[in-house]
Formats: sequence, C-alpha cells, structure tokens
Amino acid sequence: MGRFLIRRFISMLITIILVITFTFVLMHAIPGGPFTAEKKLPAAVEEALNERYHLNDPLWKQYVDYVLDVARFDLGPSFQYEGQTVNRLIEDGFPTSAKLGILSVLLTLCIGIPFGIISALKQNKWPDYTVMFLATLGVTIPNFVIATTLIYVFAVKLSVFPTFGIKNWQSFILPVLALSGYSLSFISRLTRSSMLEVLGQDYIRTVRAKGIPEYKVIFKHALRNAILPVVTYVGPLIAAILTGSFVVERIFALPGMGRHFVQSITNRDYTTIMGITIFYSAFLIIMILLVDLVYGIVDPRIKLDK
Amino acid sequence: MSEKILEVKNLKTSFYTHLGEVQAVRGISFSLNKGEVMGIVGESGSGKSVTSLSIMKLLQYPGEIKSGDIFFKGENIVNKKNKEMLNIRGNEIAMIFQDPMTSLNPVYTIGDQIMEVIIRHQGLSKKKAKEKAIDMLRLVGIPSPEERVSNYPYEFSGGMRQRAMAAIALSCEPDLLIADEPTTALDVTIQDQILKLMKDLKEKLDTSIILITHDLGVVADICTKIVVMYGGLVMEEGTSKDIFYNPKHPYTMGLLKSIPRLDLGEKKRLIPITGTPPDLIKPPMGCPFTARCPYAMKICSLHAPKYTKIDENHKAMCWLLHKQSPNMKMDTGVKRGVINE
Amino acid sequence: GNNDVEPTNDDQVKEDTKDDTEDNKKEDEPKEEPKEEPKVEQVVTYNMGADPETLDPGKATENVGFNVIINTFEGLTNLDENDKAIPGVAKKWDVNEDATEFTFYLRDDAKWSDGKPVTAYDFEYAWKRVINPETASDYAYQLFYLKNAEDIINGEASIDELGVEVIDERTLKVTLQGPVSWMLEMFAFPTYFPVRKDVVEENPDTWALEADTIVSNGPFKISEWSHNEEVVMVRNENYWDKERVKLDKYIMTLINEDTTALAAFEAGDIDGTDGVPRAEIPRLQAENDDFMILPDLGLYYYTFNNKVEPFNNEKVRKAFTLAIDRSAIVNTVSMGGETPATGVVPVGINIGGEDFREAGGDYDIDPNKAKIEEAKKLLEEAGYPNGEGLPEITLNYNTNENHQRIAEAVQEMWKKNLNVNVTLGNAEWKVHLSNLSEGNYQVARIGWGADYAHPMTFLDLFISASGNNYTQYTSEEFDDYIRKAKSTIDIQKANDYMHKAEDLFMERYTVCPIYFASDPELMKSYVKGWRKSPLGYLYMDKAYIEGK
Amino acid sequence: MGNSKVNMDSIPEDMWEKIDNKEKESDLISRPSLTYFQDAWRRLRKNIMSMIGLVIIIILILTAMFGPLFSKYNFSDQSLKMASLPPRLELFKIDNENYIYLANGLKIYSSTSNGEIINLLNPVKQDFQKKFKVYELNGREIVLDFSDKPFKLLNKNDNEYPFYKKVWNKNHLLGTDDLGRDLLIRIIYGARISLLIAFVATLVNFFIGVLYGGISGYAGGRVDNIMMRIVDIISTVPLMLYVILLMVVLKPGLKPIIIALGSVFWVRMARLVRGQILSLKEQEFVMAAKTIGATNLRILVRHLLPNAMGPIIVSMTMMIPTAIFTEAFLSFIGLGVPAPLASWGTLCNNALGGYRSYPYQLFLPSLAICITMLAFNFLGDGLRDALDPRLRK
Amino acid sequence: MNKEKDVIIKVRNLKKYFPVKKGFLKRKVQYVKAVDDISFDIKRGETFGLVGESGCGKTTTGRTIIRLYDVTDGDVIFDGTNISTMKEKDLSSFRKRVQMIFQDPFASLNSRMTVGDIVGEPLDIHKLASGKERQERIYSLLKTVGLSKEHASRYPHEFSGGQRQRIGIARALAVDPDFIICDEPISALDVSIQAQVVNMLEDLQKELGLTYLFIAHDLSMVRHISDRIAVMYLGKIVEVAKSEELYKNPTHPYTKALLSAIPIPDPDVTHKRESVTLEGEVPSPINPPKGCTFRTRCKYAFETCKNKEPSMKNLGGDHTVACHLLDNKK
Ligand SMILES: Nc1ncnc2c1ncn2[C@@H]1O[C@H](COP(=O)(O)OP(=O)(O)OP(=O)(O)O)[C@@H](O)[C@H]1O
Ligand SMILES: Nc1ncnc2c1ncn2[C@@H]1O[C@H](COP(=O)(O)OP(=O)(O)OP(=O)(O)O)[C@@H](O)[C@H]1O
Ligand SMILES: [Mg+2]
Ligand SMILES: [Mg+2]
Repeated sequence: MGRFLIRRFISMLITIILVITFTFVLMHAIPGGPFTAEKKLPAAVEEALNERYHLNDPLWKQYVDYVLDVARFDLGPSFQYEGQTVNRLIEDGFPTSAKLGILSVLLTLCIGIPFGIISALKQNKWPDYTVMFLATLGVTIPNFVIATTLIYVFAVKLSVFPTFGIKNWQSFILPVLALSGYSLSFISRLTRSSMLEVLGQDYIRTVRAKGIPEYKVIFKHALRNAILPVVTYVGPLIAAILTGSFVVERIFALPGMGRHFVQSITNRDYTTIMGITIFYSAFLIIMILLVDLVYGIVDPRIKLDK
Repeated sequence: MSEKILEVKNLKTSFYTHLGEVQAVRGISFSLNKGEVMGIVGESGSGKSVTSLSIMKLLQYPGEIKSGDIFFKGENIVNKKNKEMLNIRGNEIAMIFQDPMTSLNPVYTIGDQIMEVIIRHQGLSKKKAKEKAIDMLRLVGIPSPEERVSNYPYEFSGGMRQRAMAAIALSCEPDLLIADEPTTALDVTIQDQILKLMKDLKEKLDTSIILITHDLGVVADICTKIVVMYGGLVMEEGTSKDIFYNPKHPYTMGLLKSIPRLDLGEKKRLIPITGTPPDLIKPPMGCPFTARCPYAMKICSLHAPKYTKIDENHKAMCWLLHKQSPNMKMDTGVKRGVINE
Repeated sequence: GNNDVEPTNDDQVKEDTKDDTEDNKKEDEPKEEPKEEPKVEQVVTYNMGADPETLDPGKATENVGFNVIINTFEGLTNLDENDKAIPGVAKKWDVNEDATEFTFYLRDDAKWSDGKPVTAYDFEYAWKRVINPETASDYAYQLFYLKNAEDIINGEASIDELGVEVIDERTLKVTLQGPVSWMLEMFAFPTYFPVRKDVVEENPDTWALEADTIVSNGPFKISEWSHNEEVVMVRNENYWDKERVKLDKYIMTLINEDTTALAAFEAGDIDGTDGVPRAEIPRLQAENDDFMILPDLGLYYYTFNNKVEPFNNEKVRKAFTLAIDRSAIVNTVSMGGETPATGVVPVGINIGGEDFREAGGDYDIDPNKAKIEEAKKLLEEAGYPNGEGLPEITLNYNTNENHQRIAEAVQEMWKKNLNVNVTLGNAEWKVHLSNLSEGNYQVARIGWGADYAHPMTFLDLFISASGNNYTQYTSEEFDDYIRKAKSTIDIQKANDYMHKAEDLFMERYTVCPIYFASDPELMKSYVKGWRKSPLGYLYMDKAYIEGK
Repeated sequence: MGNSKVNMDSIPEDMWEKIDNKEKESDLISRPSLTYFQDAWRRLRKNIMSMIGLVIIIILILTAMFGPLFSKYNFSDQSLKMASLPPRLELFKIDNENYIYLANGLKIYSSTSNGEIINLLNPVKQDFQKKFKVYELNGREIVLDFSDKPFKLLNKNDNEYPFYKKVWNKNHLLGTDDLGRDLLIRIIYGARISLLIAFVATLVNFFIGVLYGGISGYAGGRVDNIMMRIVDIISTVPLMLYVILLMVVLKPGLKPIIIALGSVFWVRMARLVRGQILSLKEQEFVMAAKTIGATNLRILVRHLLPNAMGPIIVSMTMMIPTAIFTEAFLSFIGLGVPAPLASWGTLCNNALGGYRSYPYQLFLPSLAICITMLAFNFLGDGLRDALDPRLRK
Repeated sequence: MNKEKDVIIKVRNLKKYFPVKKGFLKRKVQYVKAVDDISFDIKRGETFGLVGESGCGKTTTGRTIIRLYDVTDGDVIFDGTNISTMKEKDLSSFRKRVQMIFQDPFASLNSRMTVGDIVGEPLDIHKLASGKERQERIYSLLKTVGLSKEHASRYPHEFSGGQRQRIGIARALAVDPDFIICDEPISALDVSIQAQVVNMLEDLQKELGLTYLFIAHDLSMVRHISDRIAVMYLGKIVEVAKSEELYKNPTHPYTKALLSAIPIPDPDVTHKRESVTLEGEVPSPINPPKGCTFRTRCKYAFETCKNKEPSMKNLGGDHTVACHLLDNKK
C-alpha cells in the first residue's frame, strides 16, 4: 500500500507536469496574447509589459521558470488583474466555490442516492417513473436555464431568496440547487441501475434469509455493492464542482473561482490559465486517487497495487 | 407423537419466464415433526431448492407461490407479510444456501455476515457477537477462526464458504433448519463434523431439520424421514429404512443403484438412470418419470398416478402400485446393505 | 448620528426595534400608529458588472474601474453636464496663446482621504509614473498629448523631460506637444488623476487592490472592496466639496450577468444597473418607468478589407453598405435604442455649436431603409451583376450573441437585396482581433467607444499609424487632415479638417457603419441627481434619494 | 398432474402395456436456441416503453431528414417584422373583418380571425410620456394605452376593444424567433445537428470510452495507471484552449465539433467502465473464460462489458444532453456549424436572454431535447433491462 | 506405444502463496501457503484423483496448473513444455488441450450469456464449428451432460445447482481436450447424474484417451473413477497410491481418518460403523505447523514430527507416503 501510494504520487507529479506542458503549448499556440486588446498598446508599453512578465524570454525558458515556480507553489502574477497573484485569485475564489460545491455534493448524494434506490425498489411503478422523469429533466435542462428560472421564481416573484451574491445562508440555496440538477439526476439514475443489478443477486437473498430488516438489506448490503459507479462519478465531480462552476457563479454573481476557467482564457491571462489548471488537475488527481482507494474499501476484491 | 412444526400442503410454485411458466414445484405435501430430520433427495432440478425457498418465502422474481399452504408452528405463512417474516427468518427458520460463492456478500467479511444475524436476533453486543461468530466458525471447522473471521468470501475456499454459510444458519439455533446441500463441497471429515453439529443441535434443542442432498450416504446417516422428489413432485416418502430397504418407486430404486459403494466389493461400472428430466414448462401429463422409467406403461404417460399408502409413514406415487396393475415383478434393487445385482 | 447608516447586522436592527417598543410603551400608543417617518437612507446600490481589474488611476483601462475611479478620485478638472471642463482640484488655470501651456492653480482645501493636502507633486508623480515604461501602463498613450511623452515611452527621452513642472505645491505647469482643443477635458480623464507617492511606493504592486490601501481625493472613498462582489464607497469627509455629496454610501455591485442584474433590479435588491438584456428591452420600454436609453458615444461598424477581392472595389463596398436596412437592425435586432449609423462619428458630439454628425451628412446612407436598387446597380457596375461572379465571402464577428444576430440579419439582407451568399464566421475575441490586425479577413465586425467626447477619438482610428485601422487602407491625405485638425486651435478650422477627413474616408466607403451605440439603463426613479456621461461614466457625487 | 378423470378402479387393460422409452424422448419440440443478443433484442422488442422510445427516435430522424421538404420556410428566411411571434396568439376584435394581435414590446399586428398574421402596424402617433400609441387599421383608429397594466386597446371613444380568443399562429406553427425565422423549421434543422451530435457522442462514448476504460481496468497495474493518467490529463487541460486551437486550424463545421467531442467526450465513460471492470474482472466466470482460451479482448468484450452494461447505458443516455449543450458551446465560440444554422443547444442558448418575454423560444427547443432524451432513456432503460437476463420486473 | 509410462503432466515442487494483507495500510505481511511444494506426475490416459480436506489447496493446485494463478515457484510441464513460465499470450494452444471444470458452478458462468452461448464459446474461440454444425454440437454436448436442447436459450440463473454444474462440464468438453482438471465436478450433482457424468467421463476417457485430474472430497466416487489418488493436507501431498491400494492399505493417518468418515448409503451400516474422528483444530495455512503439518491432529504424533518435515517414501508399487511413522517401523 505504501509503495502503491508512492508510485501513485510519482505518477501524479508526472501527470501534473504533462498537464502543465500541454496547457503551456496550447496556450502559446493560439492567437492573441495577454496584451492584445481592442485599443492597441503602444509598442513601447507592450515591450515593457513583456519585459515585466518575462514574455520576452524564449518559450522554453518561460516554461522552465514557470515549472520551477510552481514547484515552490508560486503560480505567478495575474496578467489581467494588476498586482494580483494567481495564488490570491485562487485563495479568494476557492472558499466560496468550495462551500457551494460541498453543499451541492452533499445534496447530490443525500437525495440522488435515495432517489435511485426508491426508483429501483419500485421499478416500473409510479415512484420510479416520477424519479426518472425528474432525472431526465434534470439532465436535459441546462443549468443556466435552471438558474435563471430559479431566480425568477424564487427571488423575483416570491422574494424568498436573494437574487444574487452570498450574504446569508439563504443565498446558498438557489445556486446549490442549480449546481446540483445534473449530477443529482445522473447519480439517481446510476444508483437505480446498479441497484437493480445487485438486488437480483443471491447474496441479497441470503441476507433476507437472515431476517435482516429491509432497510438494512438495501442500505448495508445492496448499496455497498451498487455504489461503485457512483463513487467513480462522484470523485471527479467533487473536483469539478468544488473548483467552481462558471455558469452558476456568473449567473448568481458569486465570488468563486469558476469564472477564472473561462475568463483567464479569453483574456489570455497565461499565469491564471496555468494556475487554475494546475489547481484543478491536482485536485482532480487527488480525488481520483481517493476514488481508487475507496474502490478498495467498498469492494475488497479490487486490488490496484499488483 | 410429537407436534408438527412444519406442514406443507399441496404447494405449487412457478416461475413466469418469457418462455412460459416453469412449474418448478407442482403440488407437494409433507410434514415435519419437531426434532425430526427429513431428507429431501432427488434429481437435480426436481424442485428441492425451490421448495425450501418457498418455505422461507424468499422466491425472487419471477417466482411465485401459486397455491398451497405452508403451516409453520401451526400458522399459515403463505400470506404473511415480509415484515412478519423478518422475525421468523434467520431466527426460527434458518437456511443454508446451496451456492456458497454467490450466496455470500462479496464486500463484507465473513465475520460481519455471521455477526449480523446474531446481533439481529440475539441482540448481542458487537464484541460478544464477534466472539460468537468466531465460535461458530470454529464449530464448523474453519482453521484459526480468529483470523479467518475477518477474511472476505473470495479468500475462502469453496468448502470454507459453505461452512461459513452453515455458521450463519446455525448461529441463532433455529427451530427449523433448511440445509440445501450443506456438505456438497466438503470433504468427508468436515462433513462429518457438520453433520455431527446438526445432530447435536437436534438433540439439544429439538431442532427440526430439512436436509436437501443427493448424497444418499448423508441421508442414511442422519435422516429419519426421506422425501424423494422428481419433476416437481414427491415420488416417494418414508422413513429412511423404508426408502433404503423397501423402495417402491422405480426412481428411488434408480437412485440407490447409481451410488458407488466403497464398503462393498470391486469397482464396477455405475448404473445411472438414463435420459433427462422433464421440461417443467410443459410437464408431462402423466408421471414425470415415464420417459426414463424402465417399467413405463401406457397409462403412465397419460395419467398421473395417485399416492399409494404402503404403510403408516410410507407412500409412493406409481402406477405399479395400483391394485389393478399387472403384478410385474419389481426389482427392488436393494437388499439389506447389499446391492442386488 | 448613526441613524443614517444602513444596519449592517442583526443586532443593530434588534436594537432599533427595542427602542421603538420602549417608546411605544411610554407613550402608550397602539402599535399600528405610524411613527415618525424614518429618514431615508442615502444609499444607492448600482450594478456595474465585472470586477474592476484595478483601481489604480494610472493603470485602469476598463469601464468598471473607471466608474469607481471617477467617483473616488478627482483630476485637475471636472466635467459638467455637457462634458465640458470645470474646475476640479485646480480652482483655475491659465493657458498660453497657442494653447500648449497650462498653468493650474490648485485648491488649498483639496485633500486626500487621509487628510493630507493634494499637491502639484502628486500630479507630477502620477503622470511620470504612467509614462514610465517600467510602469507599463496600458493607457500611457492617453498622456501622449504631453510634451515628450511619446519619446519617453519609446526610450528616446528621459522622464524628466515630460511636459509637467511643479512650480510650487499649489501650482502646476503643463506643456503639451502641440495644441489640443479638448485638452482641458482630458485632464478629467482617470489616467490624468493624481496618486500619492508615499501610498504607491509603500505597496507598489498592490496598493490599488484593497480598500485599506487606497487613498483617494474624490467625493467618495472606498470603504470596502470584496472582489467579484461589490465595491462600497462612502462619503469622503475630507473632500473639499463634501457638501455636494449627499449619498452616505454608494455600493457598486459586480453582477456580470445582465439577466441576473435585471432580476435583482426587479426584486428591489439593487437601485440601478448598467447592462440590460437586449431581448427584454421592448418589454421594459413598455412597462417600466425606470428604464431609459441614454446616449453613448460608440460606433458599431463592419470593416472591409480594402485590399482583397471584392472589397478592393469601391463600388462593391458601397453596394454592401447601402444594402443594409439599419433601422430594421436597430429596431428589431439590436433593440437597444441605437441610432442607425451614417458615418464614423456618432451623433451627440457638439462642436462649435452644431452636431458633428448632422453637419457631416449621411454619405448616401439612408438610416431608415436599404437602398436596394442603387446597391444592385453598383454591384452590376462593379462587374458582379446580380451578385454573380463574386468570390466566396465570409463575414467575421467575434463570439457574442448580439454580434451574431446582427451578422445573421446583415447576411440575410445582403442575400435578399444583393443576391450575395455570405458565410458567417465567428471567432473568439482575441483570435478575431489578431485576424483583423493581420488583415486576415474580408469583412468583419468591430466597434469603438469614445475615449473623450470629440470626433477625433473616432477619426484617429483610421490614420496610417493607428493600430486600430484594420481596413488595410491608408491615405496620406487623410493623415494630413487629421494632423492639421489636431494642431490647430481654431475650432472651426479643426472642424473643417475633421469633416474633410471623414468625407475622404467615408465617400469611398472604407468601412460600413452600422449603428451608433446607446446605453440602456435601469435606475429607480427615487435616485436623483446622478449623471451618466455618453462616455459611460456614472457620476454619483450629486446623487441623492428622494421619495423611496 | 394429469387428469384425474380416470376412474381409479376400472382402468382399461391396454393401459397397462409396457412402452418403449425411446419414442418418448422425440416428442420434445425443439425451440430455436437464441444467443444472448438475439434474446436481448427479443426482450427489447417486448418492452413497450423502449419501443416507443425507438419509434420516437426514428420519427425524429425522419423528420430531421425529410421535414424541410414539407415546409414553405427555410431555416434562414428572416422577416424582421414578424420577429418573436409566439405559437399562440391572443386576438382582439376590431370588427368582423379586422382582428389584431398585441405582441410583446408594444407591437400590433393585424390578423385574420383564425390567426393568420397579416401585417405589422405602424403607429400614426405615439407619446411615450403619456404612454399611448395610435394606430390605424382599415380606417379604424386603435389607441394602445400602456400607462397601466394590463394594456388597453381603445377605440376613438375610449371604449375597449374586446378580447376575442386565443388562436394558433397560422403562419408559423411554433412561432418565430427573434429574427422572424420560422421556429419549427429551425428546430427541424437543429435536429439534424443535435441528433448527429447525440449519435456521435454515443458512439464516441461507446467505442472509445467503453473500450478505453475496459482495457484500462482489465489490464490493471501499470497499464491502468498510465491509461488513467492520460484520462486525467485530457480532462484537465482546458478544453477551451484546445477548441480555440482547433478553430484556428480547421474550418468551422461539423468535422471540428466531432473531433472536439471525439477527443474529450469519453473520459467520464472511461472512468466509469474502468471502475466496473476492476470489480468484475475478479469474478470467477472470467477465470472460466480464460481456461477455454478466450483472448483478453474477448473476455473484455463478451464477458465483462455485458456485465457492466447497466451503468454504461445509463451514462451513455445521460451524456447525450451534455453533448448537445457542449456542441452549443462550441458553436458559440465558433467551432460549430456557422450561423444561421442552429442546433437545439444553440437555439436554447440564444433564447435565454429573452426567456421572460418569449418563453416559447426557450421552451420549444428544450422540449425537443427533452423528448429526445426521454426517448433515449426509454430505449436505454429497455436495453438495460433486456441485457440483464435476471432482471426483476 | 507404451501409453502407461507416457507422462502427460509433470508437477515439480509447485508452490502457490497468496498474500494476505493486514493492518491499516494493508502492507503485505503474510502468505497463505495454499500449495506448498507438491510434486506428482499424471500419465496419459489415467485419472489422477486429488482428495483432501476442504481448503487444503486442491482448487488452487488445479488452477495453478492451468495457469489461472501465476506460479509462485516450481514447474508444471505439460507434454514437454513448461507451462509455469509461459507467456500469457502463448497459452492459447495449451488451453485448447487442457480444460477445467469449476467447483463453483454458478460463479463460473457468465450470467449474461445463454447456456448455448456458454457452451458454444469454446467452439468459437478455437474455430471448431460454426453455423448449423455449431448448433448441433451444442445440442449434443448438452445432451451428453444430461440437459436438453431447450435449455440452450436459458440463462444460468434459471437452472438448479446441479444443472449449472453440467453446463460447466459441457463447456469443458466442447474443445475435445486431452486433459481435464475436474474441480469437484460432481459434488454438486445428484447421484443419478453423478453416475451419468462419471460414466460419461469414463467413456470419454476411453474413447478419446482423456486424462483427468479429478479433484474431489467424495472418496467413494474418487476411488471409483481414479487410477491413482493423491491425498492432500494443508497444501502438501501426504500420500499417493493406486486407488485400490489406497483403499485397502491406507498408510498415512490422515488418509485413514478420511476413509473412515465416509458415510455409507445404508442406514444400518452407517450407524454401526466407527469413524476415526480427527481431534483438534485444523491449522491455518498461513502459519502451518512446523515439521509435519498433520501432527497437531495426529494421534500418533511424536517428537520428530515436530521438527522434521517428513519426506515422500516409496512403499513400492507407486505407493508413496510422507509420514515419520514409516521410519519408525523400519
Ligand atoms: N429463476 C428461475 N427461473 C426459471 N426457472 C427456474 C428458476 N429457478 C429455478 N428454476 C427451475 O426450477 C426447477 C427446480 O429448481 P431447483 O433449484 O428447485 O432444483 P433442485 O432440486 O434444487 O436441484 P439441484 O439439486 O440441482 O440444486 C428447475 O427446473 C429450474 O430450471
Ligand atoms: N484468492 C485467494 N486469496 C487468498 N487466499 C486464497 C485465495 N484463494 C484460496 N485461498 C486460500 O487458499 C487455501 C486453499 O484454497 P483452495 O480453494 O485451493 O482449497 P480447496 O482444497 O479447493 O478447498 P475446497 O475443497 O473447500 O474447495 C484456503 O485456505 C483459501 O483460503
Ligand atoms: Mg438446488
Ligand atoms: Mg476447492
């Protein structure tokens, strides 16, 4: 196990370096630079800016310098926000995104899984149809529509929640709902499908033969066997959702870090692009490692370290 | 006579598959007294497991009890709700399943799975339950149970899994134990041990046991009563002596002839019952054994025979026993302890 | 007098109500009885959109940042209702004869928000800082009117040679490169605002990032800046004219999404907002009294690549220009109350008593409809009868819903009116820009917003040396007119030159103007006294709330 | 158990004849033996819901292919005057010949009584201060008073014109979009793109995602580690950068979209399948397959994947809308089919700004996606059930 | 052709250890010595029985021989080629010749395949038959194992335990192998079918010259079918002999115990017989006892047994035993 972790850790580092490399190459391959703007800069100013951000150095040197900086956990200065460092951008934005994300993941799990179970238990009866219909809606209606509709209904018409921003706990409700729609639906369907599979197995019969109450049969025995696909899905989901959703944060005007994923690219804010990508990939990779570890816990037959 | 703990009356169980209704059990009746050990023997696919699952009310889709009654301790459990069954299952009726690999939850340790039933029905603490689970494993002959208790099913050999199943079933000292081929995967020494365990249970607690097996040796060892099933029907029923020494049904005789006897004579070619069992989607009109019966008569394929009472506890379902039947010389096949060639 | 302050937490609210109940008990009045009408809080919440990139006057480049800066800083001059210069930090000034030297006399009571006086040194420092190449200010070019500014930034002169001189703490002499008729207004432009040396040097990179470290000299000071949430400005007690300022607090929210801002406005969470979703404008126009369309100095146009087939042909350009029904675009497509464009300088710039656009004519463009017959004829004359023989044409726009709709409408008009099939191609903004710069296009959308309220900000775009001239067309004559217009102090003459330049440019249909921008705006009617300039700056220094 | 009609006491003599067993065996009628997939198909066919789904999908495809032949409009025909007319019109009656429809944004159209829009009326006089507009229709004066909600339509004598009734829009069954294009035909054309995307996504998921994940999970160990790290890289390098690059390199159209989707859209599926395979491959039937000499590929394809089909199908269907919206996003930033062609996702995107005033513009394309999704889900569920022989009902 | 002497498979010092993980980070600490240094030869055409207590390593032996498990140590030489070191991809031809019938009938059947598919798969893999011929072959295989054609389009879960086992046998027979490892092929079958299957196996053996490794715990059946029998205990072989010899002259105490525990299908006899019950607990293969592994339950155990592992001694006539008692006698 220890060896396994060390190996994974090394491969994580390699992965991150590759991510940096690819992003770096792509970033510089696309037209436009950080200082391309509608109002053209005087050559001298652009020169000075390039000098300041070391964009005059040969690309390989920029790359090496950057990697070295990253190794010191320094993601560099933002090109877009004068004086900001990318570390700060992340520090500022992440807590909000993470709070939303955690709530959303919790909601997703606490509702999605029970829904999936109910629907599996009542297969082809009305609760199943209802849940599945909602789940279909949940994946069909994009979150920007859900978000705007929620604002319109609950904030404008009913005035029960604030329209934007994070002010109090009520502020979280609408964004979290909008954020969770898709994953909620996805998870309930996944759960349903694997529950159906598991409920037909012999060992479930054995458990029943022991006189174990049905809820335990479901939650303890069936669920654990059925949860694998959900775990697979949830790992990357956590990484993605905790680092912020561009759409939801934009619509609810939340100061998270989701905006940077798109904004930094449109602005060619090189360091922010890189910083955000690295942060996300590190997060994702850790989540995936956790998923793999959870695999081993959920299903002891799975052995990753051969 | 001691009280009846289980009485099955005209039980019919079917599976509604896309190919048609599989009539796995087609109307069987038997009863079991307290402390009695009944063996169900019969060809593979004859409905033994389905009968026991019906008693447990654990049939899975598309299986259903079509008709009939099952009285357990005087109560009809056919229409009992799942909730009511919860306190019966595992506690009053326990079952050892036939297929040990798939019958154990692969993601929980053997210990967890044994403890669960103990905690559920005996309300022991976790620690106590674990001790008991270890005891149970020791009792069924698992080496170093303290360590094995935290193994997962896939780490057990086939026989060990079966013993784990037995440990689960026995741990709550049920009133009725249904053991579906509990020793098929076990070597004789362990089998011996398990059988002893069952005997002890019977003696100490007056547990009634239904032992489903095809190992006639085992049946002979422990059963007081034997039910011979074929094609979803009970062909013959009687005490073990009746069945072994005075079989009345050609199928029973066939069964007895096909076993090799280690204790007797030289190695000879076995004498199997030729042919295949009937398709239960379209069960034959008459006696299901007709197609394989050396004595089959015209009437056998057209009409199902009724039970003929041979004596108090012994009955069989065969036209040969009909009083009108031409007194064909029946080769009972078995004499006391010696196969009659 | 904490009465006016908006309760910021629950405790305060509870306290207030407790007081009320005590009062009630004393006077033994029934609860329903209306108590003394509370004084309305003088707080305005207004939505601007994105987070300001910086609040450093010397480095800010975008609208939101400017909107904070103009309310929190003050330059030598201020702008009046007509965007003409009035005294700001400078209480008066002298100008030399050829309008190249200004001497400003600063107010004695002009103070920074920390109470220190605003001095001429602050201006000198601020400007030299901007023009210092090391500072790398994007907007350094705004200072190019100052003597030697351009040379300094190109490294051909030293910073000390910049045309600014501190006579004494309260007197500043500014020397220009040449005469500029709108120079006094330029001093009210944020890049010309003073900054404090000690403040800047304490945190050279980050001073303008946090409310705590910003020291300003305008009507408001920043009390809080939660990035991506809001900028809170409160009255600057050290401002020399603080009597003018009636608002206690001006909260600028940073909702980037127009639909959300609209929802927030309708829910009463904000008092005004800058952007309004286009599709909602007809409804708002009909239903909402708080909706208005304000003038905005901006040009939306299609630039032809004058070097490539078929747009190297003047007749083709003209045909394409005339074949567009601009009123349909303005009324049903963009819908923001824009004005059909008939030239490059928008309506609303008053020079010498007349509107530059009105005086300039419409270059055959009918603002209300497409001139189909004429356009067809032109196309035929150009050798493409009924559109035959034209090469494949792609109309490029940058990724944006409105640009796309306009492009789709124009595409259809060209198809219907000229029988020309045009493909639409869109690209991400910076890719689009680099395509334009490289002349890698046939016809493409682009726009321009005025930096100052003068035709020059538009005409200047198209000189040879301009980085914003994507037309691939350069003309010495045009450059000459512009040069002359810039260097004369005679307003009329300059005006003539500018008209000549525009005529030269437009009569050959170098570009195809579409519309002049507008600024749809929502502001609650109880907010009074505010002013939004056509440059997009919202001045809150005189705003107050009445009748809420 | 046979029939008990026989009289037990008197059985005819011939009944006691001995019979030959051989002839007995032959009367077993042999049913054709089905393979798993034949059997699954048979079961799928029996599933009404999934057949409905299948039929819907086929209808959608046919409509997408041949629908335009039956429409008098083209996806790009604009009529700016007729912009944003909804499918349902509320008509006011002026007189027996003249009806008007009052549209959002204070526009008034003359119409026939059955909902055929004739023309957009231009006001002869309007005053935004006092909030009224005056129109003339065939000599009658109509005053639109919008000072107060609901707006009133008055005649010269300040009497209100009566509300007539709600009718379907005869010119445009589903109304028009914000440039006055027929929404129905745009949705039909949109189906071409969106359905294609749905199929591409499904295929990509199935052939790349499932195989990739399957191989990774089955191979395990180092291969797994490397393959999954590649997946990690693909899923973290910003898609947009890559798309912008594609956009620069390729001409816009379906090809770059397919390339973009194809190169990244399968990673989630790959992870999912890998997880399933990891647990399945430890089962004993895999060993059994090995002993009969099945190659690894065969074990993967024939044994493991069918057992992982549940989650595969679920996520395959669930990812279709994601693909549709991803396409919209890609189109938006310039990678997709160039405007005015629009996919469903694009239609939705474009309608969002006006969802308050013209909800049908958002609702209708969403409904199209929804129906497709339901159809795919029905089919998917049926498939899932059909592929699981031990399913409970 | 001296078939008798022709060895088809040679097993030499075969070991298979399973790691067991313990502790928080599950570091590998211990090994289950499932098979611990066993050697035997099987001659072409013979049936070699392997009996022993449950969990003593019989299945593992079988699976290791057929390379379902990687060999920890030792060699398996099949017809002159060393299987234990062969690359995975070269195993295909070997697997056409060697087949296995699994102990657990249900788990070894893919629940997503019809019985027809399952039985037909080896035919497809080795391209033995296709189309109608394939169909016929499947039917005849099903018939061989006592199932009917009808069963071909059903799924494993629709069968009873014994029927499932027959499906597994049919699958193994499909490729016409030379050598079949039968891992308790009949213990799940009912007697009549057992007899059928055993007869069938015997017939096939005669017809096709098959060789069997017949793993079982049912001594009576093993004796019936096997030419020679090896008795395993705790990962080691303790006695090998011709089956008659073993039955008549069991030498190892464990073998004796085994034989005495066989139930006899005759109520009177079985109740009268005396079985040698083994005392004590079965030791764990993780920490097998030092010296002779059986000593903890052996009533004849003495000092040497504790220290020294007994080696295989030939008693003549292919009868070898590993027991210190023999030394004593001498
Ligand atoms: N789920 C099911 N669907 C369809 N048929 C089934 C199902 N389960 C069992 N059967 C059928 O029911 C019949 C009786 O099966 P059962 O399992 O009771 O046999 P058994 O007597 O226990 O045999 P064995 O000794 O082999 O275990 C068999 O023909 C079998 O094919
Ligand atoms: N995959 C595994 N991981 C760890 N231990 C295992 C594994 N498979 C088998 N074992 C252990 O190896 C030992 C031998 O197991 P094996 O299955 O070979 O026994 P067996 O002789 O076939 O027994 P049975 O007659 O009960 O099938 C047992 O102690 C078992 O727990
Ligand atoms: Mg059974
Ligand atoms: Mg075994």
